[in-house]
Amino acid sequence: MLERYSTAASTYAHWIDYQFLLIAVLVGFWLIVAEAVMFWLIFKFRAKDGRPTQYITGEESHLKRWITIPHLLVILCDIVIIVPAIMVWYNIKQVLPPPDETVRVIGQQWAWSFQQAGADGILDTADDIRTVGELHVKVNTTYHFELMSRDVVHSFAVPAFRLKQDALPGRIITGWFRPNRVGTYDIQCTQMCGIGHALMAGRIIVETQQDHAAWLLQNSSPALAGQQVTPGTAAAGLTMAEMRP
Amino acid sequence: MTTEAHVHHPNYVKIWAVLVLLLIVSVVGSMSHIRNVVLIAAFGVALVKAYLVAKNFMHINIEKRWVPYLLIMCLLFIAILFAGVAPDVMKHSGENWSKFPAKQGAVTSGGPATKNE
Amino acid sequence: MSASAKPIANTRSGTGIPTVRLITWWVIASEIVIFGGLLATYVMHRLGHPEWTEAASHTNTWAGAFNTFVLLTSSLCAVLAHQAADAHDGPKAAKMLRLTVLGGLIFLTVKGFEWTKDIHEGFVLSSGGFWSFYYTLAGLHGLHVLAGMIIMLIVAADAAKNQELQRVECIGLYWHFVDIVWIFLFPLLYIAR
Amino acid sequence: MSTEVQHAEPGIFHKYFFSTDHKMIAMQYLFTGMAMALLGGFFAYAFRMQLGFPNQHVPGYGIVTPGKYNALVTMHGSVMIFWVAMPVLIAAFGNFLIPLMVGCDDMAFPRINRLSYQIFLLSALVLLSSFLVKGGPFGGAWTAYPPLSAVGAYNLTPIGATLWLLAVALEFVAFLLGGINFTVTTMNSRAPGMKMYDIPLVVWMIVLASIIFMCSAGPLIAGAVMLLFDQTMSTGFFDPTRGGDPLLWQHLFWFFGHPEVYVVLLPAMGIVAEVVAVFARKKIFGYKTVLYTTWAVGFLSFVVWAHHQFVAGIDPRMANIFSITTLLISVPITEMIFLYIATLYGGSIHLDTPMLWALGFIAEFMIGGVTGIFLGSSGTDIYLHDTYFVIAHFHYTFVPIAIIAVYAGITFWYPKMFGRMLNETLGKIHFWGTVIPFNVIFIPLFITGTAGDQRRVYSYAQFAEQSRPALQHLRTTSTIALLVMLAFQFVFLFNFFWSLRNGPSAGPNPWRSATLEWTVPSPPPHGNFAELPTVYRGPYEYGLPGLADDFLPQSVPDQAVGD
Repeated sequence: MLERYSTAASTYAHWIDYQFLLIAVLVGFWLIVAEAVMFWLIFKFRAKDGRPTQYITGEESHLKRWITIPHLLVILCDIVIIVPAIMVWYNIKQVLPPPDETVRVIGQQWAWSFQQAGADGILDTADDIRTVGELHVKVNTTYHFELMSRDVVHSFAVPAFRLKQDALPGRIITGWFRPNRVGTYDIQCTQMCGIGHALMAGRIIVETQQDHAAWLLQNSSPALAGQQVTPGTAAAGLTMAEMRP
Repeated sequence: MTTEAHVHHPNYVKIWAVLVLLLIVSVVGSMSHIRNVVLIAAFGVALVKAYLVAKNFMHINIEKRWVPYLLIMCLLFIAILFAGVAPDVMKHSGENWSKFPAKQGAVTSGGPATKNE
Repeated sequence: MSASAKPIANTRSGTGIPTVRLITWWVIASEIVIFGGLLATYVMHRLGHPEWTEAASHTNTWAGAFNTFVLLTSSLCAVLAHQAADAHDGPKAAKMLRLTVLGGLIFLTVKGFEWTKDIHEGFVLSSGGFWSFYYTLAGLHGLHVLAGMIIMLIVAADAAKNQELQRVECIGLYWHFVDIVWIFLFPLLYIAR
Repeated sequence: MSTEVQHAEPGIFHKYFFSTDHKMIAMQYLFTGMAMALLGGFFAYAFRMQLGFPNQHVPGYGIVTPGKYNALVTMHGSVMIFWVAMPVLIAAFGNFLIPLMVGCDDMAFPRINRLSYQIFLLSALVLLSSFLVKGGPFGGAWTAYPPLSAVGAYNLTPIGATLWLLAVALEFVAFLLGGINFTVTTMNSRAPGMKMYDIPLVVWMIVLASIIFMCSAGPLIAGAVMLLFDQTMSTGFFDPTRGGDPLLWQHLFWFFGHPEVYVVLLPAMGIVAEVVAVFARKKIFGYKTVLYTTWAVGFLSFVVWAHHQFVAGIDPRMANIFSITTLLISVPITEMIFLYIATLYGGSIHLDTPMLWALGFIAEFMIGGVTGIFLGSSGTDIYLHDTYFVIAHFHYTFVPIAIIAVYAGITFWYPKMFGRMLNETLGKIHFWGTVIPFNVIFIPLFITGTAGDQRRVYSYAQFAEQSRPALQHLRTTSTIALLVMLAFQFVFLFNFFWSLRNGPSAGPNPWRSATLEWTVPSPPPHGNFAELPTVYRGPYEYGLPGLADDFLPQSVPDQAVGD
């Protein structure tokens, strides 16, 4: 159902879409029933001369069951909804599949910057590729992201991936995604982060293995491969301290 | 006009003496550097003191039943707040997150951050 | 509120608790969540930051203990005032209330000296997590003490004329609550190390 | 000052500005709330115009720059919740109705009541003053997450942020005083014979709302002090580099913020209950059950708050707990709605304007309720969080609460407040002119939300997927619908003020209602009741068999009925 409005480009996108559909069907049904009953009652019991009002306290069991039975069914539907909802959550946010690659995502007013391993495939070495506003990833590859913020609360959101996670200063939050469709997708910041909030856009470019390899080669210098440098996280920590007036 | 349960006043000076005694206990107890002794001296005694004041000075024991329940309900809400907030604010790392620079070590490329369970 | 011209609403007692005492209980309830929220956050920070213990060791236990003693004593005066009010002895109640106010005054004076010392030693509101909480908690509590003292003087003035004696008990209730808050602040800020 | 508590008519100045009469204070709250509502509506107009017709000069406002846009959305949210919904639903109706409905002459503490309004007015003025200061009003969203709200260098509105915080804190104090007063009055000052289950639902619900507010606001007041110190004294309560934690504020805020939803919902539910009972000529179906569900909602509202923070960086394990509690709270709410619908069964329904509004509330609120399920279940919230789906969802709850139910209340009690009837035709025009555009505004926003439109963004130019023309059409549609809806509000304003003088005189009980406030003249005199009533039965005795009239007022003794 969601695909109609927003392309699904990651493996767990359709989990969320199915969950959305399930909820839509169940609550849609109950909404229609409830509204229908209500309007039918309004019509059926509109004021007519000579028809007295019935005196009903609501304690009568033969009437009360018309509330109780549907209500129990609603509770049943609640359970039918909550169980898969938690499963989806568990699989997206709690258990992380083993990563093929790890990228570091740093939010700051008002840009996303990314740090990913260079040709040597190790993070925090001199040949790391640092990009701003643009993240190049391989299709069908499981990525872990380490999310952090330099200043205020941001939120790293990729609608096409059904991915959303706030970036908090002073925290590293790890998550994962596995793009399964080549293309270019929006990165949003969905947490009010100041005057430039609407300008804090980015793009995720999902490439085929070959394209990505080519991009990697021309952006990381093999000479520097393997040389340890201070982790980008330290930088994030520092800037926060500096930026305070 | 009230349900005057206040006809009988206990001997307040005696209660006050007990409270002061407890105060001394807590101070002396805190001098010892055995952690548990300090904690009991500090908070166990505080609870007793609070109970004595509430019971004898505020007459909460002879007040309408629902009043203590109301106050306890407020405390319960605070307990709920604590239970909901502590896992994020008190801890320095949890499932797939950790704080830095407090825990710089947790920042290793790849793999979820260290779990603390 | 002055003694004159109460609406009938004020004189009714559907719960069996006089209206003034009822509102006092509700005020205390709402105060519990305010202090409770602040204390809860302080406690979880304290548990999460063992390193704050060092800062906490700079607080003067003796000053705290003395203040606790002062507040306990003032609570005694407050409850004796209540006893006198029940015996319809307005002047005595007023005297006891004024003694309670004196207690509050001593409390605040001691606090004043304490804080000047801390500040001279360079510990101010912004010098670290513990001190922020130290000043915020004690400050909020101090404000309540101050408010209690002011209301108490007004009540005492009425009580001296044998008016509104039922208020003596209520301001007493409030004072005992403030006392209880301090009973917990003392170990939290001064003893726990 | 004490003279006007005695039942003598005070001088004009005292009567209108320093009155301790609960009816006058109710009017002060009502008109302040209406004024603020116009302001909030204007903000909505300004930023909806920017979204519907990007980067064009907005008539009456000008160009909406990013900074101004943030300030507009922030102020719209704050004003509509803190300075419209609460003063009108709780303070105005509470002050006017509680003493009348429980059958006493005034609030238990009239001066505390007056003080409450004066502090509220002050808070409103402090908020408005932030429009005049350097940097303009606060723009960090009504949730004011630090560090953005704590550090001037981040939000660029250092003074505005502090003023916003002060205003909110003052407003809380005002409603603590008012709420305690409501509670005490209802508990202690009821008419003789009015037992627990003889209290009209609206009184019950306003009181319970006040209690919920009282219990939930405390931690946020503490949080407000901390944030104030972070802003002005450079403390580090919410600063991670100094041992603080930004999540702490989010928790404290939502620990208040979610109960707040029910603080405004319950009075609305109460108003609707009164109106439905009167115009369906029916006893509320299962009065006690409604009450029990209300208590359940009240308690559960304290254990769901973190569903606003699923993706905010809280420990993911907590999300499961809060997801379950969130769906739990849907259980009593569903029951309550079902009972309201069941009340229609066997009645004889008169579709006067108040009833239209009340039924409109139920119909629309159900949509708001069910869409909450999408957001409460953690799985889907990952995608929908902070999108326009959320906006549409909570407007489908808040507009029924703060607009539709309020209109139900005003049109229902207007005769009692001012002694004259509103114009029925204008009322119906206003109803349809409000409810239809309301749906046209927010149904498109559900769609843009599911398409990934994020909140609080003044322009989607930067986002290829969001700047699709199809979505822009939807935004424009909803903006135009908003213009229509706003236009129809002037019908109401005209009706309101025109009827003050020209409406037909109402008489004490135009709707033939059974509760106590209809036994006194309209408008009620100072001191309300000539002699204070005694209560003999519940508030909803309609359609009793074997009676000449189809309703039995609460204060008519049984022997007078003759059974």
